[in-house]
Amino acid sequence: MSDVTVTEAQNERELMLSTSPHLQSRWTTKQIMWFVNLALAPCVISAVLYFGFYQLLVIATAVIFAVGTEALIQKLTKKPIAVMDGSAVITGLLLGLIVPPNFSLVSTALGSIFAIGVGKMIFGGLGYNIFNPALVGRAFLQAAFPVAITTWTAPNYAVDSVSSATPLAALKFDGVSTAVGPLFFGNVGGSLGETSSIAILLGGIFLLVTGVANWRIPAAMTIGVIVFGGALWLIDPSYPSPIFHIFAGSFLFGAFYMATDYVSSPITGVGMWIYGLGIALVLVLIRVFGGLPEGVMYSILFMNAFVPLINRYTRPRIFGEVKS
Amino acid sequence: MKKQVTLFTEYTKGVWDQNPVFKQVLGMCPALAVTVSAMNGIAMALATTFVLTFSSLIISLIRKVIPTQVRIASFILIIATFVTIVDLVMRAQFPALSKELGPYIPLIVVNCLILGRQEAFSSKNTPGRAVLDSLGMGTGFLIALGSLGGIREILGSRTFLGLQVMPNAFDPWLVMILPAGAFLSLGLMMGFLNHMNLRKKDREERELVARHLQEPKMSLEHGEEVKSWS
Amino acid sequence: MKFKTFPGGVHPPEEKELSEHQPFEIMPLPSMVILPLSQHLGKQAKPLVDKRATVARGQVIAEADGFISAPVHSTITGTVKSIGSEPNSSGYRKDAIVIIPAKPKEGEELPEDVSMPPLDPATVTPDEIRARVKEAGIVGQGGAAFPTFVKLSPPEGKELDVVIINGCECEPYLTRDDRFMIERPDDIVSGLRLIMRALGVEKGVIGIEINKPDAIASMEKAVADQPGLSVCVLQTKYPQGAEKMLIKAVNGREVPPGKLPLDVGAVIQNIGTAVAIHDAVAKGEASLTAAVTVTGRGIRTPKNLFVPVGTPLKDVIDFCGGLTEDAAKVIVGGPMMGVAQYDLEAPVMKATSGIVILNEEDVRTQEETACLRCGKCVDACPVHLLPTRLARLAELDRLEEAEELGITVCMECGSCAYTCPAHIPLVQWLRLGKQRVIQQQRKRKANAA
Amino acid sequence: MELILIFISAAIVNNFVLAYFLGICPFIGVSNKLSSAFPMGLATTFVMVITAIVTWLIYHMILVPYDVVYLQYVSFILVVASLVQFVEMFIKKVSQPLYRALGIFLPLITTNCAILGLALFIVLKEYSFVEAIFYGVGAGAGFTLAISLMAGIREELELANVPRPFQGAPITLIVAGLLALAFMGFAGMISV
Amino acid sequence: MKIILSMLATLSVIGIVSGGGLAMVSSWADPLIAANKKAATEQAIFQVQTAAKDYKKMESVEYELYKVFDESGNAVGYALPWEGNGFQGKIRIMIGLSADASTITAIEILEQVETPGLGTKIAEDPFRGQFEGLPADPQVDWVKGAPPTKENEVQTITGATISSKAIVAIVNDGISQLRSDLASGEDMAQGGAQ
Ligand SMILES: Cc1cc2nc3c(=O)[nH]c(=O)nc-3n(C[C@H](O)[C@H](O)[C@H](O)COP(=O)(O)O)c2cc1C
Ligand SMILES: Cc1cc2nc3c(=O)[nH]c(=O)nc-3n(C[C@H](O)[C@H](O)[C@H](O)COP(=O)(O)O)c2cc1C
Ligand SMILES: Cc1cc2nc3c(=O)[nH]c(=O)nc-3n(C[C@H](O)[C@H](O)[C@H](O)COP(=O)(O)O)c2cc1C
Ligand SMILES: Cc1cc2nc3c(=O)[nH]c(=O)nc-3n(C[C@H](O)[C@H](O)[C@H](O)CO)c2cc1C
Ligand code: SF4
Ligand code: SF4
Ligand code: SF4
Ligand code: SF4
Ligand code: FES
Repeated sequence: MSDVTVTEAQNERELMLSTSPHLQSRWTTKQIMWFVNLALAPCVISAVLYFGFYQLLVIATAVIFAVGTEALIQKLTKKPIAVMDGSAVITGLLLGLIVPPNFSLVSTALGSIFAIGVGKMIFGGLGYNIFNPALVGRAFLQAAFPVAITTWTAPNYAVDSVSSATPLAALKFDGVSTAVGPLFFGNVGGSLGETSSIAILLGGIFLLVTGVANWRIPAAMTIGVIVFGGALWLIDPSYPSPIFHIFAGSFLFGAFYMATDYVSSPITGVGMWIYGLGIALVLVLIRVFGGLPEGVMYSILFMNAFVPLINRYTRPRIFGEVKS
Repeated sequence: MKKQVTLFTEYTKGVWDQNPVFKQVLGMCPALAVTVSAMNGIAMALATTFVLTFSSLIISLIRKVIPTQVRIASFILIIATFVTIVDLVMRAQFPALSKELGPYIPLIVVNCLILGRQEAFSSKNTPGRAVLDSLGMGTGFLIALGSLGGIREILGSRTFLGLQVMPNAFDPWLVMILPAGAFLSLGLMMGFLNHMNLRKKDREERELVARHLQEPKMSLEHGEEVKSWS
Repeated sequence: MKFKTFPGGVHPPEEKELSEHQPFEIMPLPSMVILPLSQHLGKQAKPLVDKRATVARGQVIAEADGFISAPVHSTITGTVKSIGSEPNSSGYRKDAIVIIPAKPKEGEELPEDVSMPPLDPATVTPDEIRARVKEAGIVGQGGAAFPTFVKLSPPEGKELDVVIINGCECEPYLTRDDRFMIERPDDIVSGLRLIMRALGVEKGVIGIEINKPDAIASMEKAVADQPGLSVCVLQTKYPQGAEKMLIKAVNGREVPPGKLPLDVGAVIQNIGTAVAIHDAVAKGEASLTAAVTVTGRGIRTPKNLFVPVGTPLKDVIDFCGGLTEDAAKVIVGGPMMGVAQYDLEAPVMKATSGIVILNEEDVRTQEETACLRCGKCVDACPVHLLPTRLARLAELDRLEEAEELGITVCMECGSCAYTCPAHIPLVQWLRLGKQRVIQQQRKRKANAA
Repeated sequence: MELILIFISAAIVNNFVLAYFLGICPFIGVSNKLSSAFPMGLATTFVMVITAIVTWLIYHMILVPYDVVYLQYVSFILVVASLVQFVEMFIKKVSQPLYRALGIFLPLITTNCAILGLALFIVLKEYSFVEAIFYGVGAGAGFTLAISLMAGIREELELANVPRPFQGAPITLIVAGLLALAFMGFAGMISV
Repeated sequence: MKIILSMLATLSVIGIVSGGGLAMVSSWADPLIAANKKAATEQAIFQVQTAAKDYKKMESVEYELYKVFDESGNAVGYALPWEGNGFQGKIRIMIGLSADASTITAIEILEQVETPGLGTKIAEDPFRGQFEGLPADPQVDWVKGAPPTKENEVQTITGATISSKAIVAIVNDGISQLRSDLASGEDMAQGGAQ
């Protein structure tokens, strides 16, 4: 009969035992995280193209300190060092991409340390944090160094860029509005990664197509901004138009990379819609009525706080259960 | 001799072992609100200690005549009286400081540290002990507010007690003197102190275990239990 | 094109091509058979024979004990070697009767095979069908091995309106039901008619996933001139074959937690069960052979086989050319819900539908990380639970909350664990939590009583 | 419009807990379960509205006309305490379920600085009677929002792996700090 | 009954003692507090009108307004406390004006709750100093990110544009109110040195 008999097989190696299911999907935490890093590549490239080599230093600093802090804390708390899962790299990259060009390296490092230390590890590390770590880092920097972090420089290749102010600040504080063209291609002032919509869309669509990022959140945010922003714009056209809302500032960046962070967003489908719409509403309110020119960061952080409640109240109806 | 020691610990317990802020989590509002600088923290702590000590004194003096039903009301009345005195004196003599501490001075009235001590201690002890206890708690409060204020001032404005202590190259972290900074600093401080305490406790436990292990009569079951500790 | 289905579920690689074009083969008699007394859900059967007794193929060697139970027949002619605890493909050792084939001495007569008289499917009465199904010891072939005659005896007053034949075969790898539908469509239809007659139902539906076009064509042809019967084509998705999901897809009804399909007017039977019922009634055959798919990249020649019940797994494996060098895991049942085997002496049972042998590449396990709260498990859960939370609650032993969030509704399909990128053993935690919760519920009930 | 702004300002922009540090003690003490935090928030809102009404009346009808403003702390706290006591008794008589939901919290709230703080701010900001009521409702809504969010987060954190030294009060304070950071987005929204 | 009496008695005794004590302290403190307040106002007036030696509160307008005089008793201008909304809340400032209300002599921040280290820079000299001798004609204007080019302009503080603009708005608002009152013929000139 056969050359390898069952008895031989049993003698040579133990059969594996485990409970069902015996299949696992091919996705792993590590793979997902590195996909996100890959998706950020166009933004990194465009940041360096637009703002110069120094920006690479800023981004590198952010990444190195994020990863370093995580490794250090894991070592100190005698946990396995798991920085190669890539999530700290994401946090670092994102933080590096949302600080202004020419931001001080010392402050960038401080932001990274805070993002990972207080934004993530204090809650128990990957998977347990309530707030988006990169945004926690950035919010800390904004509160610590509000002047430095709102000082923008014009991109290198700006042919005809609108001063050094970001389009949103220009609109809010000087009443100058920016055409959609420059907004789309990145000839505007702004933080490293947020300026070129094309680069962001490239990576963002990659995330959506591969299924890494959940499409519901960006969809809800876009719809929300169009509805809420559009309503105000119709009431008073001197408010920014929905198009402007979408392409100015860090809306796209936030929608694709930051609001979609699994850990700090809801786990239920309905919850994701509520979360996205909530972000859009708060964003429009801050942009239109607030004292700050940009609100993507704050609106996401604000909604992060609601996530536990959203999860709780959007728990799906159990199959076959009748709601009383 | 023994009595003296207890009187002494009556004072010292509040300084550290039962520190009102770090250990009992009482009086958090002033601890967070006024500690934008060390000076403010110290002033608030002194004002609180004053109110605490005098109301403790009065309350322990009259503790036997107050009917239990109106206990709390009487306490609050007495406390409020002393707070008003502090407030008026500060407004009259230290207008600048009074402006800085703002409405947080009157709020000493409802500081649960004060009411808590009256309930838990002064209304049950002799005036001498009540005063010592209050002074101890006051000192503990002072340490907490002073250190919190100090840290926030150094990082947030480069100064300590108004004197510049950090180099000019250091960009002050504005966040430290904002509300968020207050919560974060206190949270991190408490976590750090807990960590030290836990470490100490673990070490003591381990020493205890080690001592036990050396004893020959140790049974095996104990040995197994020990393993799970380390 | 979208076909009918239910919300949720997952879509693992189908892997059916390994065996879907292999027609059924009949496996020769094994060197011995191990016949567990409990091959079904419910009470274990009571043995009727003693050690060293000679038994004939088809003879009842253990009788049903109680209502939810089933008799066991000898599947070969031979001698009872022993009665006692034996390995079992459920993973636990169970009581079984071991029979070795008789080696007839010169001139000795072997007992004749025992069989029941065939009945005419056109005239048989409902009571006769039930009696025959019970006598034949038929149990559900869909996995749970529930005694079939119980399902055919609904309590008084239940309004039934449809019988659904489950041809989904949503487990990856397995192709047994697929082959049945291709090779024996008319017997399936006959079985379905018998079930409908037993239950007094006018409507019969055969649900088949779209990944089995040959089976769909074959069944559609078979029901073409049959009033009341139809084929319902379903989307390929796991666990489309779970009865709640199937009912939802076929007629939109939802079986409430803790209720049975018959509470929404439906009875579901597997393709194999329908064939078995036809065989029992029309041919008088008891449950003696199991139709089994032997497949996976860990076996040399994947096959679809008719195997005498009780055959040790190793004999079946050897018949299929043996294990490959890198075979790593032997699973009885499908890879999503089946049981991994540690002892290949364990026998094929009445309801065994497949033996799947995975190789090292297939079973490569991923490192577990903390939950990322990605929500993929929530999207996947066909009964709309929050697997991530329930698993964590079970892990932390917070059973009250788990109960409140419906842990007992979990049908352990494993979709959540399959989809989880953090590779958390979700269903394993859920299973544990569910058991503990049910224990507590029992205790509470006992205390209340 | 002015009234709505006062409401939003007290509820979100200048949230009592997150910006003024008032009512920290219940915020930390009663925020571990949503099922108690939310009623606590409602009860506090309720007491705040009463406080706003009563202290405004006392201040403008008694203390100022009779020139005994120095009695404000004493009188505010006493009157609020007795009123709450009275309301508690009233609720107990009228509705048992409501009493069970709110009642246990009421006595705790009286000795909470958010209440006295509200009274003092109303005096300090020279609000009119109607403005004072809106301010009270806003402050209560803000407190309810903050404590409910915190409770939701803390229930979530029970499933997390917070390092041991940070469990309890420290992590609560840190979350409060991060919440305060998030709420900073609303800075300048009202007064521009 | 007895208990209730004793409850009442205790509370009343405490209340009376406390009220009496407070009345005493208050009678001592009140004049001092009032004096502190007056001193603060006085100080602010002299800070915005460096030439002033004396001032008088104007009773002819509904808002607070001080007319200031030099050594020789000549009216040199006005000191006008005015308020408006800043970034976080109310800002109250003292505006010093020349006698014809055309030029600002100086301003002083009385109350503000802006962000420390950011909005609070409005009280510091680089910003505040710009108002010294600033012609408010027709009113004050602001520029951002560059030194002023016109006489009546001030440059906003980086990172605190909102607070800076708020100050400019408060100044303009106060001045226009004062001017309209001056123009409407209120006899502002009356009332000489105290
Ligand atoms: C997750 C899950 C998946 C299932 N998949 C199938 C399947 O693919 N085919 C099938 O016939 N039964 C499947 N079943 C079993 C059915 O739910 C049902 O019990 C069976 O079809 C009833 O028929 P029977 O009594 O004839 O076995 C599945 C059950 C579960 C819980
Ligand atoms: C305790 C129990 C009692 C059941 N009673 C009945 C019944 O009275 N009638 C029926 O048609 N099915 C009954 N079932 C069968 C189920 O509906 C189902 O077909 C069986 O559990 C196999 O399901 P599965 O293969 O989907 O797991 C019962 C199942 C269990 C576990
Ligand atoms: C923590 C923080 C505090 C702020 N405080 C003030 C403030 O006190 N005054 C102010 O005008 N803007 C304040 N801002 C608003 C921003 O700095 C705003 O972008 C700025 O007013 C715009 O000025 P710019 O155009 O000069 O950058 C603050 C922002 C943050 C993040
Ligand atoms: C789609 C996606 C988006 C992510 N976005 C962020 C982010 O905005 N900020 C961040 O710190 N980490 C982000 N991460 C990484 C990771 O989830 C994060 O560090 C966890 O919050 C750490 O617990 C993202 C990961 C994924 C898969
Ligand atoms: S195993 Fe249970 S929880 Fe997981 S998907 Fe299946 S039914 Fe849902
Ligand atoms: S699929 Fe896994 S990682 Fe994702 S939410 Fe569920 S348990 Fe968490
Ligand atoms: S009474 Fe006020 S100060 Fe005291 S702990 Fe409670 S909330 Fe804080
Ligand atoms: S009882 Fe009073 S002092 Fe204690 S936590 Fe509650 S509000 Fe604070
Ligand atoms: S604020 Fe609560 S006691 Fe001062």
